[in-house]
Amino acid sequence: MSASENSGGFRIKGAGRHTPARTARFTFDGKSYTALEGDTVASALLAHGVHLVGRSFKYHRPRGILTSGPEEPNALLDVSRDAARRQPNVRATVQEVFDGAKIASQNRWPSLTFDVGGFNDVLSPFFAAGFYYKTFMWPREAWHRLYEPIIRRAAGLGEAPKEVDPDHYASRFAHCDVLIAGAGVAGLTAALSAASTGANVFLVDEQPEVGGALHYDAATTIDGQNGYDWAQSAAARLKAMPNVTLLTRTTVFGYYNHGFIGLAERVTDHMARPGRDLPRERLWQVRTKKVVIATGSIERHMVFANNDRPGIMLASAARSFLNHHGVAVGRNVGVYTAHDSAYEAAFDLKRAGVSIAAIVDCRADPGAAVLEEARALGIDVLTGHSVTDTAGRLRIKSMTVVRNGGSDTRKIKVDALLMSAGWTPSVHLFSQSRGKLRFDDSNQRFLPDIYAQNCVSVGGCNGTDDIAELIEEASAAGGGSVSVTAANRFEWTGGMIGAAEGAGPDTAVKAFVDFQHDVTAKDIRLAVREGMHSIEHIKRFTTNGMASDQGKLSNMHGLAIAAEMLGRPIPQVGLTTFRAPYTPVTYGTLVAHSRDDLFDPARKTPMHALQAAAGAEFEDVGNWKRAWYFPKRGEDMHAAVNRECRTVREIGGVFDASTLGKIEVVGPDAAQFLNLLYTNAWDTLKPGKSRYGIMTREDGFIYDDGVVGRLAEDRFHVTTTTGGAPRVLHHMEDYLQTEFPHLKVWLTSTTEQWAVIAVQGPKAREIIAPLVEGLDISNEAFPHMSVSECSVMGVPARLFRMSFTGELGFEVNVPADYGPAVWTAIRDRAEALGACLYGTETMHVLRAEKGYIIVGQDTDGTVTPEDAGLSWAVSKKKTDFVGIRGLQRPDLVRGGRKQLVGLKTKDPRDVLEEGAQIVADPNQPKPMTMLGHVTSSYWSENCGRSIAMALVAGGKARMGETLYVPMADRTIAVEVSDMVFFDKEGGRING
Amino acid sequence: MADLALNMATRTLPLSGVHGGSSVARLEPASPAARLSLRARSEDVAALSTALGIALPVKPKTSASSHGRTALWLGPDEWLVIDEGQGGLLQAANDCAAPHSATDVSHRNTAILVSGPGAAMAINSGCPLDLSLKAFPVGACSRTLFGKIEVVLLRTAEDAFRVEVWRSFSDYAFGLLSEGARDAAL
Amino acid sequence: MRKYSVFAIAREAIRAHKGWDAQWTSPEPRSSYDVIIIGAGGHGLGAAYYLAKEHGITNIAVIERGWLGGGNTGRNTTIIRSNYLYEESMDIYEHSLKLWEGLSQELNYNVMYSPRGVMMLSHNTHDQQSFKRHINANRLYGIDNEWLTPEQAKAFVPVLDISKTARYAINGAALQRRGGTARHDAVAWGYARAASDRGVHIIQNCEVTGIRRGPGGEVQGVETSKGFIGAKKIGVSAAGHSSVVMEMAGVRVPLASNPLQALVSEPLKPIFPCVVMSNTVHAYISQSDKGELVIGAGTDQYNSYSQTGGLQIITHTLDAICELFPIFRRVKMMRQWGGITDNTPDRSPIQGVTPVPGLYVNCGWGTGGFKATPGSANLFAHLIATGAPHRLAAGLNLDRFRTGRLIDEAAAAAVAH
Amino acid sequence: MLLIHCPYCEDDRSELEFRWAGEAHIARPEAISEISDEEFAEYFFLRNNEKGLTYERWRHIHGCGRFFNAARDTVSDRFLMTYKAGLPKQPVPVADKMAATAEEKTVETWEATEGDAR
Repeated sequence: MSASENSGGFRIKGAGRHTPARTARFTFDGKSYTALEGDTVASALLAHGVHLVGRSFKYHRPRGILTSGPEEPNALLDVSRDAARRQPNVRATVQEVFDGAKIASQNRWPSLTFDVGGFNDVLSPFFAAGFYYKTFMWPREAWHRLYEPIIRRAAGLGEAPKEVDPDHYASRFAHCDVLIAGAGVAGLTAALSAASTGANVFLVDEQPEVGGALHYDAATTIDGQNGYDWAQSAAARLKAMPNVTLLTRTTVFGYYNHGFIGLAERVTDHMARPGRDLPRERLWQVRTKKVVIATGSIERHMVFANNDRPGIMLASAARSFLNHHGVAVGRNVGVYTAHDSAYEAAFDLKRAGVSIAAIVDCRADPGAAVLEEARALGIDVLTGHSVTDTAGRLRIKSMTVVRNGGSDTRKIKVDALLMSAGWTPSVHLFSQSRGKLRFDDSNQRFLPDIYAQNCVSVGGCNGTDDIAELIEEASAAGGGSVSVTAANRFEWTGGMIGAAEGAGPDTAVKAFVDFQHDVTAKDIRLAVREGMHSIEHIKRFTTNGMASDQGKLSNMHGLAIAAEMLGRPIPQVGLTTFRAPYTPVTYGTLVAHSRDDLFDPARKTPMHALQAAAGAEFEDVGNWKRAWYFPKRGEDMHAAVNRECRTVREIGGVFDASTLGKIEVVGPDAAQFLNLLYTNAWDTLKPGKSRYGIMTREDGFIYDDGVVGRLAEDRFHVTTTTGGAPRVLHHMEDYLQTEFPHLKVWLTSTTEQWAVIAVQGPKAREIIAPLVEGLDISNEAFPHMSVSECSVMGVPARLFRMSFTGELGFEVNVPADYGPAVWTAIRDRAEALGACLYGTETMHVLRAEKGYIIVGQDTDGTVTPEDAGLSWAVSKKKTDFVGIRGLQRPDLVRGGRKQLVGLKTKDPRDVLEEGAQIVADPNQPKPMTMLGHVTSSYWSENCGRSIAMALVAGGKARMGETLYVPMADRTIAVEVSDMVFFDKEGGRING
Repeated sequence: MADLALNMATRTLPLSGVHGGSSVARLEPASPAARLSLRARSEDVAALSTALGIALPVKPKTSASSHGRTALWLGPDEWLVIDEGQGGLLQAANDCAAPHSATDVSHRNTAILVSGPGAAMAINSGCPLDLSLKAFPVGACSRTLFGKIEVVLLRTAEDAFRVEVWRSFSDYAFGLLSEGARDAAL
Repeated sequence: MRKYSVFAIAREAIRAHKGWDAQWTSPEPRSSYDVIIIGAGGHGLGAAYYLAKEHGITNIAVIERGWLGGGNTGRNTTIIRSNYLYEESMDIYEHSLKLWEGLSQELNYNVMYSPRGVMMLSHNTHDQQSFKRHINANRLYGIDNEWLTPEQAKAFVPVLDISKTARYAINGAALQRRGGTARHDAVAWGYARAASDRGVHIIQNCEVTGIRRGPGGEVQGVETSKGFIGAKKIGVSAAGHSSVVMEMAGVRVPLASNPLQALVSEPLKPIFPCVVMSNTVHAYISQSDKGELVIGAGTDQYNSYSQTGGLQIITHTLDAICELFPIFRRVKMMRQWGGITDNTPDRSPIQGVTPVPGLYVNCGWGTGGFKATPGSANLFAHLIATGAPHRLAAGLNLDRFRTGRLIDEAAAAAVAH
Repeated sequence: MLLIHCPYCEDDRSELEFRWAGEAHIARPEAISEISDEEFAEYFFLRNNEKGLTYERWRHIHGCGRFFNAARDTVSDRFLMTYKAGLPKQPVPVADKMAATAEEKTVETWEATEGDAR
């Protein structure tokens, strides 16, 4: 047996462009088949006579292959390379066969030929459009519990992947002068023209090879060659030019604002054994100055009874299978058409030795030339006839034909039926660019009219049918000039939209408009009858055009049927918007590199590795990873934190504070600027001193806080919260550039310049003293809230005397690369003295013991400095700062605002839940009146009890009052207290 | 006090020991350099240029190099000055009497050198800038976006770039550049 | 109005569905009405319905620029929940949720309210504190919302990745079981049918171009593309265009209109049982009855009325979705679209009287408008009928921007959706 | 994704490098502490939110870092001009305004009826 016979009994010797010797094996629903390289799954199956490939969405009707391109609504298959590389809903007409492919049909159980869901077809009279809005309402809970699960199981198409996708995806940004979508005659001509000007050109086509319609159209000659061959040589010429990027297997999926184009390139899906480095798909984000849309047109089906049986397909698809793939779609083929183009399918098949049962043409007067040729080839043509029905359960067996207006029917046996209602220009990208369409009444089609971006449509998508005109148009669109001469064999005429005879209007037949969603002509009529007069209502009520092909075949038919029902011209009924993507795009492609470690940068401090080695658990704070606590062997979090808390207060602790935001504020007006941005007064701060500052926004609510050190008259070292750093800098720049541009001051982020090591506790000075040079750090010379430049371990450092624990404390800032070395030295000294490393949890507990707030935890964007007990930090003398007016608004000065207070549980062992709500009367009915909530709550090992902070309405006036925290299982009584739980006198800080 | 020589802190560089890239786009961490974030008004540019020994560029997207120092225009009042040679950068700025802000960012930034015929394409895996030689010639520089982080790009040769990045973003930058370099080779 | 039921369907099935009435009529406008509502989305149609049903006012026109339900009603991701933080928010969203529970029966129209649960993922300590604050407030207010451990969350949503090594590992979740989804178009159609049945005029393809005011400043009617139509009272419920319409009456409202995008996947067999939201990575996702994964993307940063947005918004959302659910990387985006959301400074809606006598406003629902539909409509009807806000909507007034008494859900929790 | 001309960089750059910064030409009141509650609400909260020509601020945050002003049509999202911060509100050239209005009409009709073609 020869290879070509192996690859299917419907291969036509000498036809097609594939090499017979190059085969690939694949399975479909478990059965093994041989294909030729270059076959699509559709052509490979058809070569073996397999038409039945799927079941429809709603009625589970048997379905075959309708098209040969990305507009395919029926033949959606499950394609896998291995268990993890399984892809549902793959178009058989787009997917190229690769050796080893495992392909399965979808939406059927237990098998494709016997599908239980097919019973829906019998019940279909009940399942008219929108039926589910009218029932399933009783009893009330039944929708969610009973009906909906059944509907959901019946709906859906493919099975979602079950395993994590092991493939990777790539992305590229690119720029060009002209991007051309579509590499048919028009696109290639435009590209040759554009490239001749030296412009940077992107030429993009979704098929594996250029050529567009020349794939099926074997009758056109260009520059004296067969059209397809010309296309390949044109592509070769273009590829050789350095200013041209030619991308095939690449879909222009979206045309966005300002010349921004999204492309999805399929890199490996056609390969049997793709290299490991190859991405499966590549996202291109192209910014182009101009777009040439050369996307051609899409053939429409005829809308008539039972037009959906396997074996019924578009005429151009059959030509494509024959002329490109060398496959006959049947042995005895019928044609039903309203357009001349379908005749050429019959001619090609006839010449290839396939019997043509008849051409049924609903028009009385088809083009003379095609009629002539049909006669010459001995093909029976029935003009003025219609196909009113078909028969055959899993494959068409016959068509029923009637003379228009007559009643005598006759059955004609066929094993395939080709149809064409004419061609719909592909205006999707034009429409996505927000251009406006006009209706071409004489040809019943929408065409580009008013452009919203710098783009031009050429060829079929612009309604230009004549090839010479098309070439002229494309050449001009490219901006240069190119000489191409071409000739068609036939001029095409005809076309119709809407239901053909035999689809109604008043019958119960199923004449499909939208195949995948099982929308029939009568569904659309029903929608109109029910008052749906806008095309958008009709679309949504019937779901016409909402399937995964997004109405490429169905929209025009649906529109025409609705217009007829409404008795209004088509343009008045409207056309639904075309939305991106043109064809579905894999999430993985859109995500591209943004996965795993590259999903979101994980920021680590210079001492991260050292802390990890010390056993730290980390927590996420914004993008940062911060050491949370340092469990020793056998310790849980609670035990570790208790030990750390105790150790810091008794001896000392070392903490990585590097993530705190740092901004260097420099310039002669630096103090004046900070006066405006913070509530505090800064001109009184002397160089060498630091101060806690509060930043409010104009509305008066706390926005950020931090310690600000004055290094010199004109230089401040400002710290911010970890999460607040970028927005605080942006906020400062906003005021500086927009409101206070007269100030001579500049802001520089130095967060990452410095590694910051906080050393806290009674022995803090002892720990760092040997490492510090050039500075007397005694309490007298360097008291609390001092700052100075000095040298630590031989490197220039900034040393802060400060404390977020209430203990004697220092923060050692060294240039970041020196962080690990200094950390190691400090840690060694600390551990030798009995101190420990501590993490953010201990930091939180220790600061809460002292009543220090954390912005974002104890405040939430609705808290004023007064509410937080920080009115001392709001200057009363300043006449202006950001927030000064907002703070005076009626609701911000009223009594009874929520104020930050301490809470002590009556049972000291009870630790409140952070976020728990507080009430005065726990026995009131719901909805209860809530007074506030617990913002911070910890077990304090140092206090030997739980401690908490809370925002409580009128809290400061409630000192000593008993309030209640009702939890799900019990109510906890609490006493309102001040917020300082430890060392109320505050002496330790000056140790 | 302990012996200073013993106690002298050593440097630990971000990206130390990493290398990578592909046949068309090599990736290597740059050597440590002194860096200054320099801010000044236009009337003081001349004085600062003299002080630093390098003509601070005033045209957008351009840089200037002299004696191992490179000044990158980042904004109308902002330059990133990189010193890979003589040192004394911060001092030179501080000695200038004209009003300005000079802030040491030597350790804030680190840099990755990307070189080879696929260098631009590797960077374009995450950077929306037009990196054609026409739009971004040798010596061109800009702050921009690379994936989800901010970087400063400097084209040092037709097929070579310096990517300046804040240190905590350097792993991410290197990772994404590696993927871009791999894809550029295909 | 012919009642919808399984029997009605059976009857129609045997006569080719020829007996169904139009769900609503399309009358020519009268010269004047007692009440005109501008905007035939769910809120506007619902307000008309409740005015007719609960307040006995039936001489009403709902005027719509395009087709009814074509604004945000038909463009959102259909999430319903009421587990908000502040009393003002809980009041209106819980009122709404209660109405959702009986809406299909109330309207005799299956709006497919499906309490499949809304789960919010907690990724860090801050999330946990915030979610527990919500859960506790909700519980004391009589609203269901519960804390789940990662394992419990996984049991509820088996495709969830709860591994500790994830970039943003999950440390728990908040679940409102009564939250869920509904069919967005059906809500507009159901209200339209019920309102039309009670005599309300729904006037589509009619653009309001001006609001006419009398000597005392009071409203007299609207100028439209179909001519002047008189009205004693006007309710503005024109999400996406609230600023434009209010400006016609000379009233400025604190709003910013931003594009909000969403997308759906190709249809898949059931894989995703509820709604999952994550504020830390910015994503929310559910699966429609048709099998599409419905994903809400973010808001574009700039003001726009274009109903389009940038691709980067979509890709960032999908980054997050694939991070949470890595098995979805091979799923395909089938369709993306945009709507216009009207956002207030505190991300809470405005419903109340205006400085113009007879003019009432309902706007600023941001990304939360769909879930509020029945509740907002019901209380808006009360406002228009009585001239004073209902107790449950009293806090949503315009004056709060003067006094500073904001309802800042976003500031309180960064839960914007 | 918009393409924005930065008046400082003198270059067209991707929106990714920019951050929108609200309506332009709203000056902070000079004696802010003395204004009334109404005036404060007006200054802090009320925005024009124009449908059509709007003046707004952007910051080239991942570029030169500068805030600047832009005139944009919020219906088509087309930029009519950008100019440096501190300059007074710039009139939009009449021809551009006409073009913008024409475009606005076009696009609005299109979207208003979701595709009613002419």
